[in-house]
Amino acid sequence: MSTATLELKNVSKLYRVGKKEVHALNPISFDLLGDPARIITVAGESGSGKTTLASIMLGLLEPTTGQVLYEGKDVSTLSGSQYRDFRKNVQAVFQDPFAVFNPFYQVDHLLEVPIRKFNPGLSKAARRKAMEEALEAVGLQPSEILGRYPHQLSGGQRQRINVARAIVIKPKILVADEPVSMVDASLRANILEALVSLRENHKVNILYITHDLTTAYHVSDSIIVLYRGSVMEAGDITKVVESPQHPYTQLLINSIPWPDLERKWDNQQYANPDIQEISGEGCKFYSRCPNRKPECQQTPNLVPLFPKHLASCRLHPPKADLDAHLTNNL
Amino acid sequence: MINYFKRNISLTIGLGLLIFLILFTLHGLLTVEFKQAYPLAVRPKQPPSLKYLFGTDFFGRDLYTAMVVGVWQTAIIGLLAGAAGTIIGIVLGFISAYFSGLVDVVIKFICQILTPIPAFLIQVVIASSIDKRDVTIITMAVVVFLLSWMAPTLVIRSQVLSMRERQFVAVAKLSGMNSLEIIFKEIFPNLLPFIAAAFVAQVFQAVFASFYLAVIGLGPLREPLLGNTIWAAQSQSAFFNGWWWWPVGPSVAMILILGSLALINMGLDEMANPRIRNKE
Amino acid sequence: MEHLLDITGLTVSYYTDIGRAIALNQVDLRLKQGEKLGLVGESGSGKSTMGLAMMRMIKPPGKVEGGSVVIGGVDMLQLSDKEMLKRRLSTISYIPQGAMNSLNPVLKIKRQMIDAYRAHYPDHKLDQIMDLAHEAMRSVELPEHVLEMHPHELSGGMKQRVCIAIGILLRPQIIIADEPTSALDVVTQRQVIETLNRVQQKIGSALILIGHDMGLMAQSMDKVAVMYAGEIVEINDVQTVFTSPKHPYTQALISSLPRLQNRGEFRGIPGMAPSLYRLPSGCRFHPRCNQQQPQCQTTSPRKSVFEDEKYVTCHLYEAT
Amino acid sequence: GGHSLAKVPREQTLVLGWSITSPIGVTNPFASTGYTHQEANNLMWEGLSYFGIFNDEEIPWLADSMEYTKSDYTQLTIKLNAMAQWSDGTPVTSKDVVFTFESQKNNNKLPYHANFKQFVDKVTAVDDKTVVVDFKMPAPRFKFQVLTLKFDTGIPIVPAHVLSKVDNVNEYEGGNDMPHSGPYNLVLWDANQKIYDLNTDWWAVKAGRISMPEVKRVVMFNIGGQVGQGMDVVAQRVVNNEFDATLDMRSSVIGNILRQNSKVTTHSADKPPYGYLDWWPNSLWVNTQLEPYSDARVRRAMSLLINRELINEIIYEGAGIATIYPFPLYPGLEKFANSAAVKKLEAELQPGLYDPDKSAELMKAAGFTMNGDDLWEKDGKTVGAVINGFEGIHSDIVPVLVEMLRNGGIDADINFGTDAYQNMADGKAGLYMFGHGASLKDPYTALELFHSRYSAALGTTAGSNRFSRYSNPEYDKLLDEMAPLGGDDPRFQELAAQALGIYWRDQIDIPVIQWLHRIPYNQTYWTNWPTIANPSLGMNGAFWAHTGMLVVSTLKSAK
Amino acid sequence: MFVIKRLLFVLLVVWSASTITFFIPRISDINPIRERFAELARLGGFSAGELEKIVESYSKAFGLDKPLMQQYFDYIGGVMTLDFGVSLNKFPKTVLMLIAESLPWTIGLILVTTILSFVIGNLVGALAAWPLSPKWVRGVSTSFILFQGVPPVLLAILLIFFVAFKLNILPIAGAYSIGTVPDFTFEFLLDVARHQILPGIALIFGSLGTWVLSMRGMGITIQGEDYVIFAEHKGLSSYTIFKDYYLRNALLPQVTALALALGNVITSAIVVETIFGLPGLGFVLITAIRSNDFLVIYGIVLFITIAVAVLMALVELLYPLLDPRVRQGQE
Ligand SMILES: Nc1ncnc2c1ncn2[C@@H]1O[C@H](COP(=O)(O)OP(=O)(O)OP(=O)(O)O)[C@@H](O)[C@H]1O
Ligand SMILES: Nc1ncnc2c1ncn2[C@@H]1O[C@H](COP(=O)(O)OP(=O)(O)OP(=O)(O)O)[C@@H](O)[C@H]1O
Ligand SMILES: [Mg+2]
Ligand SMILES: [Mg+2]
Repeated sequence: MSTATLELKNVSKLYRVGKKEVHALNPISFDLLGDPARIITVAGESGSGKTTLASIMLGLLEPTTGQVLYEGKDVSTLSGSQYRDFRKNVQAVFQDPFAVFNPFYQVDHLLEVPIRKFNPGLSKAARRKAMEEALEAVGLQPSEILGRYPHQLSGGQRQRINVARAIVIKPKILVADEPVSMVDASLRANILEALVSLRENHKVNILYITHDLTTAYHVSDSIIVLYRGSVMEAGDITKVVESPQHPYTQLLINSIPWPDLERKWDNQQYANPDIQEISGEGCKFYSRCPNRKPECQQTPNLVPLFPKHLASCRLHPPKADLDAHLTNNL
Repeated sequence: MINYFKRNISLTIGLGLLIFLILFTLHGLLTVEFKQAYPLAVRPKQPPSLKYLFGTDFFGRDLYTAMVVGVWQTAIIGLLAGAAGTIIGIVLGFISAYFSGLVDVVIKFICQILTPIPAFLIQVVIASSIDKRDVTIITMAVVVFLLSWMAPTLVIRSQVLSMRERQFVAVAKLSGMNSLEIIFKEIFPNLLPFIAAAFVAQVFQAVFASFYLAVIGLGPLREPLLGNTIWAAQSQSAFFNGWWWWPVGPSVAMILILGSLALINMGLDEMANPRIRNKE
Repeated sequence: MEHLLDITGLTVSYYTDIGRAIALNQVDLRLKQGEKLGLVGESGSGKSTMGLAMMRMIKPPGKVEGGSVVIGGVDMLQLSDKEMLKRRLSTISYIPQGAMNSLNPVLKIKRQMIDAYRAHYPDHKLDQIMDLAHEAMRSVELPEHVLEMHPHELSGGMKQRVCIAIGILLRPQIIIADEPTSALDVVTQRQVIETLNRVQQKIGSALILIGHDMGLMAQSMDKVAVMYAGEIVEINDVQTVFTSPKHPYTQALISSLPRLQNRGEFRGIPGMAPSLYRLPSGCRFHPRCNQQQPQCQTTSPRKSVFEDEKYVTCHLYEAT
Repeated sequence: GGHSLAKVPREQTLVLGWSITSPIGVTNPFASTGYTHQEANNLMWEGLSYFGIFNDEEIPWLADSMEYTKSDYTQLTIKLNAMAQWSDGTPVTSKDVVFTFESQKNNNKLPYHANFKQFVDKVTAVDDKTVVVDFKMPAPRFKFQVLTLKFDTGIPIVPAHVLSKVDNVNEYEGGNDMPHSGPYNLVLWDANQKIYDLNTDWWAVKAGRISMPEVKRVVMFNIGGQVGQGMDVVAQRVVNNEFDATLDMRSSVIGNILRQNSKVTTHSADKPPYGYLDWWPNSLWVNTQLEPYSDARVRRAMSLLINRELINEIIYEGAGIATIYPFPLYPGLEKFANSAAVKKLEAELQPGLYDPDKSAELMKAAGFTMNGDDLWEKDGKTVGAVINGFEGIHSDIVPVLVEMLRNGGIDADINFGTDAYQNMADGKAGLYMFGHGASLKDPYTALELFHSRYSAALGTTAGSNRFSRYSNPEYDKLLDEMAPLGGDDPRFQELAAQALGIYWRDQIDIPVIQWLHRIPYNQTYWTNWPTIANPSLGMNGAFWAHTGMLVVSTLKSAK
Repeated sequence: MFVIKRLLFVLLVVWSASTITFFIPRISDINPIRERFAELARLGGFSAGELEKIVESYSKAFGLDKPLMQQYFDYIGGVMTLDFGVSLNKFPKTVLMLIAESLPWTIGLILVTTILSFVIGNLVGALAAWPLSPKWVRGVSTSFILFQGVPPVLLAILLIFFVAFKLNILPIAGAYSIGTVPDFTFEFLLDVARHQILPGIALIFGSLGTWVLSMRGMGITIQGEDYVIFAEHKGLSSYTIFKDYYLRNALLPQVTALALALGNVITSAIVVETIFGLPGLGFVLITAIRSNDFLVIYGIVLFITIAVAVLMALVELLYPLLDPRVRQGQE
């Protein structure tokens, strides 16, 4: 199995709404290397730029600055066959299990189009077979699913079809933007299981986007924590979850409602999330940070603190001997 | 399907009426003698009877025949103008919304600028500036449609814009569809209720505009268009003279045509409204 | 009268083209003053329907088919429409699912509070009402100037807390919060839940938190009621539910939960939740149950009641 | 605003229904685009004399007499009434007459400019009350056509002491207070109505011309619309006694009015045809310069397709008004029509014949063949016979004519558009339904419409009502010889018959109907309307004609 | 800034409308002045040659002899200052004077009926979508929707014939009773009002259906909104919910359509004013159309366009007061 690489170089995004500017994503660089396949979580609260990042990686959104390189080439300048290759190999599973379906078509449409597009040679029967296999792989009964309209299926079924779509295409890189936020606890496990098996069995690199750190902790190998478009902390998932360094990450981890009577929310005084950001220089978390210092008004860099553990916080001095490159720490 | 029609009563009745009108006209067109829709064909001023189902008018037209031909001609004007307006609207709306940028700005701007100009008055200006010998049912339709494509354009545009943001479009893109395929296979089918509603509104406008043009003497007056017949009855003081059947027949036909369209419009509204549809 | 809330045999159906869906089947529930109950279950299991039925807000095609909802000795289902109108918000209040859109976008928050108040006390003076509004805002930790704002100027968490503020405005005896946090991120989620807890404590009402996030239940509830396909299959204190769940469904649910300790393990519940229109015979859970008994396929289990209004509905336990 | 008019009881008020379209405030007869005598301005402006058509007699008015003082009709002497005076007290004198005439002669924006320029040499005031007009050529009809007020022709006399001081008489509105000689003063004019109050100091009463009018106030109420449109609403208002008279109506409508209100009567009382003959017989005018109408056979073929009896029956409820003449059959003209010479021509040429077969023969002879749609065709073109007309007055007849033509293979259609008149005036169209407002006493004026001096080239404007563009030296010769002759001259009668013969033979246009004025007279408040039984001064009952002033002034209160 | 933008937009609209009205008639060879005089010649004794001379002299007076572009700029300049030129038919009256004379009648009729039909139509539409409304409301709303198809002519004739003529409870036609002298007494105003009732009804029914239809669709959407449901949870009376949480929100988008509706109602007003003999703008317009008074036609087209454009701009300026959500996006 050949590998595919997707590289983000100084990618950032600025939205302009009227006169207002929203820095949805501040410059970020990292690559998804093919082997070994991993699951990288991008976490952060609502509006932190997760979906923006995903859309840019998928080539659905033009970055304001920087480039997205697929196999070393800028995706906006790919030639016909390269573009098709990019499309086939970089895929997504989206958050809203209803919105991904075109209400006009039966659910088959979602699976059939990519098969037809990416495997033009297949016969009708072969296509059907591919669809059935994919559905079974996510624990669905093809006969119960095919030929029905999206509104006739439950949210969990729809979400799993969505994952089945990724299986059918067999991409090298999968961006999963909140694939389980809309389903209930018991189904969540099923879907995540399907994602993990994609990595295991098909060597798919997965960017798992979520604000749910519980599941992130369970499925992923490493994590990038975003806050207002900037990376706050990144690294190996167990390291970050078990000993978060950045105050924001600490807050996040502390706020996880673990389904565990042993691990109740502590009484730590958390910063009020209502406080709106002051744009401009400085740490994005400054206004909410319980430990803020005057020097935090200068923008911190993302620096290594431990092996496979980066953070951008002026409270922590960088370890100069460690590699600061984001990719190498994921 | 049947259940759906049971629930969407307006659509059912509207379609029913429309089918009735179509059958009435088709049956009529196959059986009547066209000449009887024009003056001097039958005994004038006869009230409805078995012989003259809808009576006859001052000029000696058989009003049943006039109605058959009139519904047909009115439908042609409505359909032509409606179709033309809607198609232009769809094309421009799609172009504008999908390709955005300068094209969008220009199209949207033109539409917005033209919208406050009362279309009918411009139609009057045009109709009174062209040679009357060229005023046929077709030119009528053209005149009507000339300034009525902006509304569908704006509606389609805004629908496509919101549609474009829907996730299934992103998914289609990821599935390797190109822009054209996305427009026609993904977005277009979902706009059908809106397009149908825009079309119905266009037809409505066209039928009324042709009626008003007749009122000011600008239509193809010899033809038994419904509007022409109603206005002719008014010109001959039909009501005062006791020839009530003369204006009433075509008026009822007009009410049925437009009413059925309004009901269909209402039904399509329900269809396009996800809150209702989702209950299925 | 020991119990504040006493629901018995509550049954609700939805009548649609496909047929009758029994969304709530003979549900019993008792709650004491100040108790906090988590109502969990898969999507579509009837959680919201239960809340709405208590509010008498089931709308066509839904219909309350039987049972009683007694609060403080009065059966809500027997009241006249007008009297029920008075009870809403003042006796029992419901903070709806999707609070994001629950505030009228064109009215100021203040106005929406005043409306709620005036509906119950038409003659009260504005000053009086404003005092209460300020107090409500304080108790959800929102600055008073939020009253002068419009909903679109608030963040999701703030909107949710405004809804809570409205919900407690008249100090109801029972607060039902229907998935108040499912659209929020963890930090905000925590803030909202803690607000809810604090407020509940302050006015001493009972709280029913609807949701399917077991984590939130573990964090803040006293008792948990587990619903499956329109029935409460188990009610137990939170401790028992998490440590030794009784019903096989509850057991499966608990073991499917991700925890710190079991990283990388996934144990979903096999099979699909049944359609309410085509319910399996006998126990509704039996097709997915790993401890199936012969009688499960044929007979519906009855309640096995433990002390303190806790019960389980399963053939594994002796009916009482 | 701000009017404070005295209240006048309904019994003393005359209410007339009319479509008022002229601009508010224009009362000056010289205002070139807005003035019309029809909208009750005839109550303000008077002529030298009037003509009572039904008595066939002249009614001297501002002039006591008006006589040709040279036997070859080259001089006319006018003697004004000694009492005649303007409403501001200034006497009406020769100065006013001379001013009026000179203005017409010198100002090309005035309607009779062409006549004055053609005939009048000089106008001299002999004394305060005597004016002599010298003509360039014999002008036997000038006195009647131009100086006598009747129907819609003739000129009123205007006050020199007012208009001579105005810079541009064509743009001077006049307004409510302009001095005038007629019996009523305009006291209010808005978009809805014009109100005129009686001038109790009217000179004509003092001069013994007439007794003091009983109508104290005239309200001309705007019924809106184009003349002839929306008459059902007007009819209902007549039945309700809101209007005392209105403009004329279709026969079916007036019949229904009479049936519903017994107080309403008509010229012929409650018998058809409910009206009197207007001076405005309607023809299907044909542009004789335009292919294929330039071929007389085609014109004749079209005439042969017109079934005049059917027209009488369908449209006019049996009133026999279909006609073969380009003039109305008033006494003098009826005598001419019944003369032996004309009768002989009629038998020979059969101008009223309805004969589709013969029509088809002529079309074939003209080179036409019948195509698949049963329409005549030549060189791949059908006879594009769009009949231009006015919806208000022609919406009953034109559709029927169209169908008659179509039944005979002529590809006819209707145009009631706003360009109808222009099409015809410019020679763009072939057919036009319109009246001949010309002859009243002898046929000269009607026949003169087809003189080649009016045969303008296509694309240029044909003079008023000269749409035929006919040109025939033989015909011109007859007309030129007739011009200086009086109507009673036997030579004139002989020449006129020959000219009518050519009109019929060449089918210069296609005469269709005599025009009837069917005016409802409501006798609830006012009686003594001019009718057959009670001719009054002999004037026609149209209150909008120049003679309308006489109609109003002679009404008697019903109470 | 926003105000200036809207103003610019209005100017652009007026400019394009005047450009259209300027050029369309010039595509064909109709010369309005000639047309008008030819028509006048019908009555009088003009001869062909004279007529052409008169036409020429008037064309000069109207500036028609100048180069096309010059004419165009003069025209646009005129329009921008509300100077639409003079009426050919009612010379020397200016078009603006004619509009001013007729405007009071039209404003009375059109404004009142448009607003009434807006209110009634939206109320009925909202009630039709409101689940608590009695069944018959749906019937009423459906019949209103069907009523759209009734030609106003027929409605006008029926009303006149049965209500005014047969029953005799309202005047048949006209703006006020014959012979009344207009003044500002209560009696006169009452008389005028009585005369406006039937034409008003005829006009209202024409536009009612559109409002009902769109409001109904809107209502269905709003009625399921979470805030309406939450309002019920708050124990508000259905009246309060209907008024403040449902109608008010559903009405917002309708307000934008109101300005446009005012422009469109003129079409039916033409017919209705003609049949009822009311001297309003529609009546002036149809008279102008029938008598080829081109400058008046264009003047009225432009006047209405300006009015609609200004109204639309006003609505847009005022809209943020009604809908706070828009307020933010603006600046
Ligand atoms: N099309 C857009 N135009 C303007 N601003 C946008 C647009 N899309 C996103 N934003 C803004 O950019 C920021 C990041 O948005 P993004 O959708 O990437 O966040 P997210 O992390 O995915 O949030 P969520 O958890 O709510 O999905 C937000 O402040 C958002 O309001
Ligand atoms: N208006 C309705 N018409 C028909 N069926 C309905 C209606 N509302 C709810 N139902 C059905 O009733 C059942 C219970 O619905 P309910 O909303 O109470 O579930 P829930 O437990 O709150 O689910 P969720 O977690 O998704 O909010 C579902 O199967 C649903 O399909
Ligand atoms: Mg997102
Ligand atoms: Mg729910």
